[in-house]
Amino acid sequence: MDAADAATSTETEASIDLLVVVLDTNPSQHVVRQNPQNLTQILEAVIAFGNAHLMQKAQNKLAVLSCSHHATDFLYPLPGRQVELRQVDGQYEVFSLVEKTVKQQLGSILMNAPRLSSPCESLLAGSMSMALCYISRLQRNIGAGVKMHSRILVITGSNECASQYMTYMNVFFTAQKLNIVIDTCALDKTLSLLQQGCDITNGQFLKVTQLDGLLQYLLWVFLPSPQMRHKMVLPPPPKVDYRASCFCHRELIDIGYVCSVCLSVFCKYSPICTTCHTIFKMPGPLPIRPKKKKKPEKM
Amino acid sequence: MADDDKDDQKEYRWETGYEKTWEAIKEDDDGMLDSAIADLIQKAKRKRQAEKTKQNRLGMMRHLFIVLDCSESMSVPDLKPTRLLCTLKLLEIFIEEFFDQNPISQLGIIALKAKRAEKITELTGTSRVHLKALEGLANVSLTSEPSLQNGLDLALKTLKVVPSHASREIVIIMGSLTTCDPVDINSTIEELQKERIRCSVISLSAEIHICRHLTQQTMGTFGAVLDDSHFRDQLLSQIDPPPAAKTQDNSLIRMGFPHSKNESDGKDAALSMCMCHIENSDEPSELSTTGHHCPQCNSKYCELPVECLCCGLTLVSAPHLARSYHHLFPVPNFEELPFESVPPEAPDFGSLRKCYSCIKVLNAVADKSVFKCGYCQQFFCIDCDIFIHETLHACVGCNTIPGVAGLVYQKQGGKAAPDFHQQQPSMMPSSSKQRSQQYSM
Amino acid sequence: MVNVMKGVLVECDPAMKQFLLHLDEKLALGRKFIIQDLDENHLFISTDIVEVLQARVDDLMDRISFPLHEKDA
Amino acid sequence: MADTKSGRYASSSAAISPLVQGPENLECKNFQEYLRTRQTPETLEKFYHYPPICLAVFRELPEIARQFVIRILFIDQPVPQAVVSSWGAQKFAKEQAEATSCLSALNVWRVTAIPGGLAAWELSPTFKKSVRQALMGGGKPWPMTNTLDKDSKPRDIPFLDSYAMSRWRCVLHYMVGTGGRNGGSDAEAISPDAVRILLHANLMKRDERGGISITRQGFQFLLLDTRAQVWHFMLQYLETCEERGISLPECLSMLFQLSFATLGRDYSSEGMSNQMLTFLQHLREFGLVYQRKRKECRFYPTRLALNVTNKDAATATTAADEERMQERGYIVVETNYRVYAYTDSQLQVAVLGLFTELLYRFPNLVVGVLTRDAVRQALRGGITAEQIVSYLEQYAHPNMKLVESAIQSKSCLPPTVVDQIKLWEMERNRFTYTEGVVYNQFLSQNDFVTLRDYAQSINMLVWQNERTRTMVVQKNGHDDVKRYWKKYSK
Repeated sequence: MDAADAATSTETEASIDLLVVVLDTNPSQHVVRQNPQNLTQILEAVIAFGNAHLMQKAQNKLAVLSCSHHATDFLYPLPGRQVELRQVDGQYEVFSLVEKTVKQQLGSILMNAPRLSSPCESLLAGSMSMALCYISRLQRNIGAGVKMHSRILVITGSNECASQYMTYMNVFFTAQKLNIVIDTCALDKTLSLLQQGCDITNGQFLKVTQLDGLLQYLLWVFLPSPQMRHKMVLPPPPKVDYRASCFCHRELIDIGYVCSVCLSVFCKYSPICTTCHTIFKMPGPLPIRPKKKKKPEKM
Repeated sequence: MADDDKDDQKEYRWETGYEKTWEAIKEDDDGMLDSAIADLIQKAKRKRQAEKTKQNRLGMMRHLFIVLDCSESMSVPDLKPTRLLCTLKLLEIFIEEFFDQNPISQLGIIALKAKRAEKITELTGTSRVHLKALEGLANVSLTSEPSLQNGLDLALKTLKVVPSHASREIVIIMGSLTTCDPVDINSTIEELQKERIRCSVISLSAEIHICRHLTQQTMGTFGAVLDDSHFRDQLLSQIDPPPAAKTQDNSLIRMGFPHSKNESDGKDAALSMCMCHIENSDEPSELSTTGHHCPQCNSKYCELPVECLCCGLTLVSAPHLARSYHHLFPVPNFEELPFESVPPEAPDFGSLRKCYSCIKVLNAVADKSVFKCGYCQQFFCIDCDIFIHETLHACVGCNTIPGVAGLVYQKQGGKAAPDFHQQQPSMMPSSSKQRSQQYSM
Repeated sequence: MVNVMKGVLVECDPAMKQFLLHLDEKLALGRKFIIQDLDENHLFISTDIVEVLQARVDDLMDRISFPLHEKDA
Repeated sequence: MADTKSGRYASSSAAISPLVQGPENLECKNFQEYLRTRQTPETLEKFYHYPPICLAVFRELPEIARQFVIRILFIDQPVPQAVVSSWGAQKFAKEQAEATSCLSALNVWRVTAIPGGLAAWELSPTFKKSVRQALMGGGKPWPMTNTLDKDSKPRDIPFLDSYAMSRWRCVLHYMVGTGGRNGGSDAEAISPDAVRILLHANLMKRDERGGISITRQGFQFLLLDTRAQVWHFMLQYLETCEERGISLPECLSMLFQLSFATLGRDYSSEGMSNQMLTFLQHLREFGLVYQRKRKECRFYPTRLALNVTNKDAATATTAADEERMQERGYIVVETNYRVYAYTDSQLQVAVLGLFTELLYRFPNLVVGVLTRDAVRQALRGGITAEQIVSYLEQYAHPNMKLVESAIQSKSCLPPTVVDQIKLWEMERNRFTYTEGVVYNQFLSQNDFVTLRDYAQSINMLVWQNERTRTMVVQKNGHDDVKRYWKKYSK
C-alpha cells in the first residue's frame, strides 16, 4: 500500500539532504583575474548545480554563501526577504527563485564591495564555519524522527593561506563530529589543507582545470549524496600528506620536536620555544642526545 | 552539581543559608516551565564555558590512570543495571572522547579487587587495548573491600618514571565507602603531593573524607554522583586537559610524522604487515600497501597516533596536534546583551535583526538576550554562542571579517585573561600572531 | 499409467492438519473430504468442501479462544 | 508488506471459490506503479511534453536512475550502455539493473545503436527537453503562473490548512454517511461528480434500495492517512477524467504543478481551457485548492495538493506543519485493550467502530475495547492488521508518545496489543489453499522424475515427493502437463 511503502522506503529517500555551497567570489582569485567573465560562468554552473540538487528530492534543501574579499554573505536563502517573482519561462518557479535571488544578491554585494587595492586572501575557513552554524541551526529545528544529512561544497580558485590553519582545523573536526561531509572543487591549484578536510570528513576533492566543463564535473562528482556515493564509481581519494612542517623553516619533516606546552613543531632541538618562549630543561631521554649534539655542528 | 561547584568552601550544604531554590524557576506566560528550565540549562552551559576559558597553560600531554573500584559495593544496583556495568559503559565513552581530545596522551586502567590492586592495562595511547580490557572487566567477580592505597601506590610506581614534562593524573572511581589499607594512607598522599600527581575522585556512593582530603592535597576534583547522567558529566569533565602544574617542567618531545610510502613515490608500496596487529592473534594483520611508516625504523602502523613498538618514537599526524589547539586558544566569551542592542538591517530589506552566523531572524520574544563578540563586534543568537564555544571553537565573525582574523588570539592574551601576563609573560601578542601564521602544512 | 485427481492443496501446521484428519474420519462435515495425505503439513482435499471447512475452522478458533478481558470492567 | 498480503489474497482467491478473501481489496498504487501499469509508451510520451510531469517522474525514479539521467541530460549523443553500466559500483549491480529497467519501463530512455554497432542509451527527446527546461529555463511559462496584482487580503497557511482539511473531511463524512448529521450545512454535501468518482473507485456502491453505501474498500480507504487518501482519490479521478472529456495529460500536469507550487502563494487560472477550469472546480471541492469565488481567477493551492505523490517530503516538513496538517491525535490505547478516543466526530467514531467494540459514548469521549470478535470482523472485511495498527499509531494521543516504552520502541502503542492484533490476523491464515491437481501412482521413478521436472520447468509444480511419487500441479498448469505426459508416454 502506498503509505506503507513510503514509510518503509529507504531511510535515505525519506531524509532531508542539505547542501551548502561556499562559493569563493574574491576578485583576486587567479581565475577571475585572468578573465572576469569566468566568475559569471562559475556562478551559472553553481546555480544549475544547486537546482539539480533541489530537483533530486522534494525535501532537499540548498544554501549558497559567497566568500568575498571583504565579507561572507548568504546568497540564498534570504530569510524574511521574499523576492516576489512569476515564471517568465518554462523554468520551475522554485529554481528560478534560486537563480534570481543568488544573482541579485551577489550583484548588490559586488556593487557595495570596497575596491580592493592589493590581492588579498579569501577567508574560506570563516565562511565554512558560518555554514556550520547554519547547518547546526537547521539540524536543531527539524522535527523529531526526520533525518537530515548535510554537506558543504567549497568552490574556490584562490589558494589557502596558513594564517587560517587553526580555523580550518576546527572546522574540519567540527564537521567530522557532526557527520557533515566537506567536498572541495578547486579551480586553480591543489589545496592541501582542504584536501585534508575532505579526507577527514571523507568527502570528495576535485581539481578542475578548465571551466568549460565545470557544471558536468560538479554534477558527476558532487551531486550524488554522500550516502549513495559508494554505489557510484567516483574518483579515488587522493593520497593526503599529513606530515607537519616545522615552524623554523616551514619544511615538511619526518621527525621533529614538539613543544610540550604549545605543541609547536621544530625540526631541530632548541632550548627555548620560539612560539611560547618556554624554556626547556635538557631532555633526559637518551635517543635524542646524539641528534642534539649533531645539530649545532650542522648549521 | 551544586556541591562540587564550590568544592573548597568549608561549609556543607546544610550549613549554607536558607535558599529558595524554587524561585529560580518562573512559569512563562502560558504557565509552562519548559522555557524556564531551558534557559536554566543554557545558563549552566555558559557558566561552564566561562570557567573553561580561564586556563591558557595546560598539560597537553597527559598520562592518566583510571583506578576502578571492583569491590562488592560495585554490584549495588542503584545505578542501572549495576554500578560496575554503568561505570564500564561510561568509561567506554570516556576513553573514546579522551583520545579524541588528547591525541598525544596515554591512559592506563587499574582495578581494585579484593584488597589488592591489579593493573588491567599499561599506559598506552591506543584506545583499542583499553576497550577490550573493559569488556573483560564486565564479568569480574565483585568481592570484599577495595584498597585505595594499593591502587594509588601501583599508579604512583608507574607514573614516577613518566617524563616530567607530561601532566600526571589519577582518576579514581570509588563505589565503596571504606578502604582497607596496609599502612597509613597519608604517607601515600604526601608522596603523590610531592610527585605532583593530580588525583580526582568520583564517588558513586557518598562523599568520603579521605577522598576529599586526597583531592584537596593533590589539586584534583572530588565529586559524588547523583545519578548516571550526573556521573557522566563528572567523568567527561575529566577530559579537558587540566591546568599545567606551575612547576611542571617543559621540554621538546621528539616525534615522528609518518607518511604512507606511496605518497613519496607515485606508485604503490610493496605489500607489508602492520605492527599494531602483529601481536594480537585474534585479528591478525593482513598484508596491505597502505599504512604509516615510522620514519626512524620504518615499521608500519595502520593507525595513528601510536608509539612505535620498535624504536619507541611517538608517531602522530599534524591534525592530531591540531585537535588540541582549541584547548590552548579557546574563543573568548561573548558579552550578553538585550535584544534591542542588535542593529536592524536596512529597511528595504525588511529591517530585520539577524544572528550573524546562522542568519536566524531574531525576535524579541524568543531571543531576549543576544551575544556579542568583543573583537568582531558581531551579534549571535544563544544557540550559535553555545555552538561556537562548545563545538566550533572559532568565532565566526572574527574569521569572516578581514583584519579581525587572528587578532582574537592576541587580544585574548591581554584582555580576556588579565592574569595571563604575570603567569605567562612569554606569550606576547606578537608571538601568538606570528604563531598563527607559522602553522602551515 | 498415472492417476490424476483435481482438488485443493492445503498447507498448514501439523496441529491443524491433525484437526482436519479428525474431522475427516469423524465425518464431521458429513463426508470424507481428504483425497490424499501428502506430508505432515500438506493435505490434498476436495474443492467443494473448502467453504464448509473454512467456516468450521473459524468456529473452532472461536471455541478455543477465550476472551482476554471481561467487558463489564 | 501490505501489498504482498493483498497479493496473496488475490492469488488464492484467483484459484479458489469466493469464500477465501475476495479479490476486491483496496490497492493503492504509487505514481510509478500507476505509470507502469496504466500507461502505454505513447501516452507516456504525451505526458513528457509537460515539464511538471517530467519533474514528478524524475523524482519518482530510484536514486541511481536519477544520477544516470542527470549525467546524460546535457550530453547530446547517445551513451554506450557499457559506459553507463561502468558508472555504478560492481557491488550494487542489482540495484543498478533495477534502475536501468525502471528507466526503460517508464520510457525515459531507450536503446539505440551507435556507429560501431554498440547498444547505447538515449534519453527520450521530449523528456530531455522538458527536464532541461524545468531546470535551466527556456520555453514558455507553465500555465497558472500569470502575474497577479497583489491580493488585497491574502490567505495565510493556517487558514488554507483548516480549509483544506474541512473540505476533505466532508468527502469522508459523506462516505460514512454522516455528512448530514454533524454540521449539516450544505457545505457538507458533495457534488455528483465526487460521488461518481467514489462509485468508480468502488469505495462506495449502490445497494439494492438504490441508496449509496460504503464498501469494504471504502473502510480500508478511511484507514489510510490523509495524504494516501488524496493520492488514491486523485488517481481514481484521473481514470474517469478521459470519459469526462478532459485530457489526462493536462490534468496530470496541472495536478503536479499544484503539487510543486509554493504554499501560501496565489496563482491565476487565467487562460485555462474550460476543462481545466472544471478540473480546478473539482480540486476546489476536494480542498486541494482554495478559491474565494468560482469566477475569481485567483486561487491558492493547499497542503493537500503539495507533494501529492510523495509522503517522505511531507513528513520531512517541520513538525509544526505536520501538526496543523494532521488532525491531532486523539486515541489512547491501554495494555488492557481499552481504547479511549477523545473525539466527537462521527467519522472517527465510525472508523473506530470498524475494529473495536464500543462501550461508552460521552460528549467528547468514546470508550471502546479491542476484542477478538471486533478485530476479526474487521479482518473479514479485508482490513489488514497493519492498517489497524498504523491507524491507531497515526492518531495516537500526544501523551501516548511520551510513554517511556514509546520513546524506546518505534510504536507508541502497547506492544502486547499490537502483537495480539497481528496474532488475530495470523490465526485466520493458518491454511493456504492452492487449487491444483494431484498426480500419483506413477509406475516408474523415471516417469515421475521427468514429469516433475517438466512441471518444475514451467513452474507449475506446487508440491512433490519422490518417495511416494506424488506431485501436485497448479490447476491452470494441468493441461500442459497432461499434454506433455501424453507426448512422453508415447
